[in-house]
Amino acid sequence: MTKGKIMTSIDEAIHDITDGATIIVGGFGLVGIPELLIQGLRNKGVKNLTLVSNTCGVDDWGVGLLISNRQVKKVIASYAGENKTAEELFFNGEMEIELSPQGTLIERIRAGGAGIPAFYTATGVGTLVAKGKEHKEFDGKTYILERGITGDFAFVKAWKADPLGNLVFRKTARNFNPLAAMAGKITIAEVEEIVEIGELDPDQIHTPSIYVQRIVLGDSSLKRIERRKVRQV
Amino acid sequence: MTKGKIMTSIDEAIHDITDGATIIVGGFGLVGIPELLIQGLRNKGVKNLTLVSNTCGVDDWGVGLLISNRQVKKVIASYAGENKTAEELFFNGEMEIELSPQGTLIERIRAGGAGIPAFYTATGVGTLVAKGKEHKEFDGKTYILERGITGDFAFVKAWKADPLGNLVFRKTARNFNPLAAMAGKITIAEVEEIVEIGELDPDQIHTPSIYVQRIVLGDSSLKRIERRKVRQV
Amino acid sequence: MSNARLKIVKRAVHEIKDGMNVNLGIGIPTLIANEIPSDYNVLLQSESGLLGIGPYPLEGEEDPDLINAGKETVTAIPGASFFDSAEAFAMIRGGHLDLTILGGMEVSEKGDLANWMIPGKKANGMGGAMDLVSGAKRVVVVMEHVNKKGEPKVKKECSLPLTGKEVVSRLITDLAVFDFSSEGMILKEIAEEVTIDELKKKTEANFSISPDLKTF
Amino acid sequence: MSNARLKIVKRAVHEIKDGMNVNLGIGIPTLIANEIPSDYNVLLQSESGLLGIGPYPLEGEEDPDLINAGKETVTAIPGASFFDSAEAFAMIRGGHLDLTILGGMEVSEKGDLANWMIPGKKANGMGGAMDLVSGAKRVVVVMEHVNKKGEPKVKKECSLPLTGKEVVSRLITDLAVFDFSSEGMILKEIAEEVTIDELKKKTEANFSISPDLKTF
Repeated sequence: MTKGKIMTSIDEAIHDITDGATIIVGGFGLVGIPELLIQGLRNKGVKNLTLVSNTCGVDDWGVGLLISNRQVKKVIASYAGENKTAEELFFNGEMEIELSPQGTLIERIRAGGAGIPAFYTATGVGTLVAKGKEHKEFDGKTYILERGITGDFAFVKAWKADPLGNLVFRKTARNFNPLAAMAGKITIAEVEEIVEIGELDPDQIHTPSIYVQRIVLGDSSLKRIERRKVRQV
Repeated sequence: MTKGKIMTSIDEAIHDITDGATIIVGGFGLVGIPELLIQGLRNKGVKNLTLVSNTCGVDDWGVGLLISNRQVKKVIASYAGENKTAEELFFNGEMEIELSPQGTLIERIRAGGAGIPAFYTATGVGTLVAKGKEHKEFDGKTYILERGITGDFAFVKAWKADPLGNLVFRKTARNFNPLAAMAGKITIAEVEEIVEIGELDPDQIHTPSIYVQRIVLGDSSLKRIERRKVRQV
Repeated sequence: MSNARLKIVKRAVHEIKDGMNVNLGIGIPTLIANEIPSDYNVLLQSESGLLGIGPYPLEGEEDPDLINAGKETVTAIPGASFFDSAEAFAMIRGGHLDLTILGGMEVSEKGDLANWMIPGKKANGMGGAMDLVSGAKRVVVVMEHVNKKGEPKVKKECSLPLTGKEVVSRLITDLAVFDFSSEGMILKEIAEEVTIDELKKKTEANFSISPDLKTF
Repeated sequence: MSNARLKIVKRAVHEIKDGMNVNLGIGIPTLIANEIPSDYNVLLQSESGLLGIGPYPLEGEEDPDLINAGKETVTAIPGASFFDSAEAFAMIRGGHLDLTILGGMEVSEKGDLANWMIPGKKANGMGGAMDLVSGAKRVVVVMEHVNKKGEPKVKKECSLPLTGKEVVSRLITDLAVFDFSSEGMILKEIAEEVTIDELKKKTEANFSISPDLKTF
């Protein structure tokens, strides 16, 4: 197989991440998270990270691993509810949490990736979220200005990739990942399977290769389930 | 087959379009245009339309049909170069053309569909496009404010649909279509093939059904080629 | 399910009409899904990137890549679609959802909603709730009329941080159904077993009574 | 192809490095594609929604759904991807293209570019050109040094409406290669057969001469 953007290990994929980096991480709760990249970063031990992530994960999984290990200075997230360590560090003043409504957060990430520095939204008008933000009326309705977000790195989790970096996601594991991929200066994709160039249908690629700088095979991920629910037959 | 959102004819699909309507039309040049819907609208004869379209088509095809037939009050487009009638009407003052850079135009359509009233972009700063628009600095760079666009109707052309309105596009015929679909209050899809509910892979749907209000089978489209180029063996 | 919750769920399901695209919030709203008439074509949307949520999976058929907004394992119905989060919220923010039904902690007489934060108690976060209340065509809130201490949750002003200002179209509690408009809060329906006096005692907010008041 | 155009194309192809994602404008830039070394992994992007443009199709294999930004029938190489126009321009505006090579009508000594409009003559339109010049990491303009009347197209100020202000990184003509920076316009390379005096006569813009001036 062509080597293309394929890295030989997680360590190689994250070798140049240093203290103070901003990292945008894909995932929704524990679904579609780049779990091996997160673990690699935990082992690497770099500190003072700013994470942009939908949630804070849980105490011992997802980005929660980095938070529990005191590697994180600030999290920009829409939800921190399932992680007690994150709450503790926040209330102790050891870690900053910037809460952004989920739709605003993902649009800020897309905007960053798409070269849009700021946009207006009605979400959050009249709430704590609007504090200190510019307000503007359009057609008689009030909106607030929200800023685009880019990252030094983006960690994404995909189902399939080719060596060029084209990505395909699976079901609701897609979530933040294609947008995170757009917004990282260096985007690293942890993928379940790498296929030959030309095997992916070009009409069915979710993330075009231009957004992806590195690929690493992550076929040993656990895919932990956060809330198992079943129905009776 | 479930009827779902399937209309029995082009005429039924466009029955409630009246004089003065704003219509967003998918397509890139003549590729991926909803040609039967456009012809239907030409035959219907409604007037004073505002069209939002990447180009003005050519004199006798695409949205050019509506322009030549004097049904159009205003076009918002990024390019009017292949249509002599459009140029004539513009220079005579019979039709207004608002030129918007292509990337700005499609982002304005997406913004309209996504509930974003306005966004900032660097595209057009220092040019005619920036005239009269709000300028703002972010991180030392100047941007201009551009407004979202919505339409009373959107005309889109898709390859496959199911009766719920899920759409799949083909190759570069995708272009403006998925965004136009988001921005129409009533979105009408002209499609080459209608398949049963459940036949489309849910991971591979380009336009989710929520954006589509009507579907009409258009398997008699001509797909005219604007610039046929071939290579020698 | 408590009787109060059951009453709310049974009433709230009537908000859902055939053909609608609907987002049901976490908690009581999620329970409404089971009550939707089986001959309705209703598509349930999830912020996790799914239009067309199906029932919970059978034991052993859970897919770790397939969840709802509450991160519970679910299934997808035929005709469902998956999409990324920017698309999920383009649908929400762009006004494409016919209806969202959300839980509440407090609702004010002006239609303000508080349902995401108790200051000093938990970090939590608003998730997609602020987007839903400002974007959906119609916002229905479902909650128990009073809290565990018996105190009113329908108030003159919310004491908790807001999720949205003047965003609630309709409030459904175990005791009453209220609508909100520029003219204020109107009692549209009252629970069979409740008197208006009793309702007023349990409601801090001021409300007028609809001339065609119904029971439920 | 004229000799002037051929000279421009042969020089301009050296701007393209292995591994790059590149957008080539309509006209002369499109001709550069044929000159890219075959062992390079270069992906050509098109505003029509394609990353990985291939050669023109064989006769009879034209696909009406597969075009480049100039609306010419093309093919897609293995590893290509198709996407919608918002994504095509997210790539462009978001700075993901390593390089764009565009044709020009006029370039000013500050790096302004005019290439989309002749007032009063045609309605035309800027298409994607304004997005490309403000978004791509590097903007190279290729054009003949003088117009058909022999008048300079490299000017102190553009007389035509701008496509972008201070956006050109490098200008390649049949006579010279110039770079643009805050210090002004610098002559980097000069065509073998041309003297500096001759070049100055054919150039309205002021430029300095690089200490390591090369010929091409």
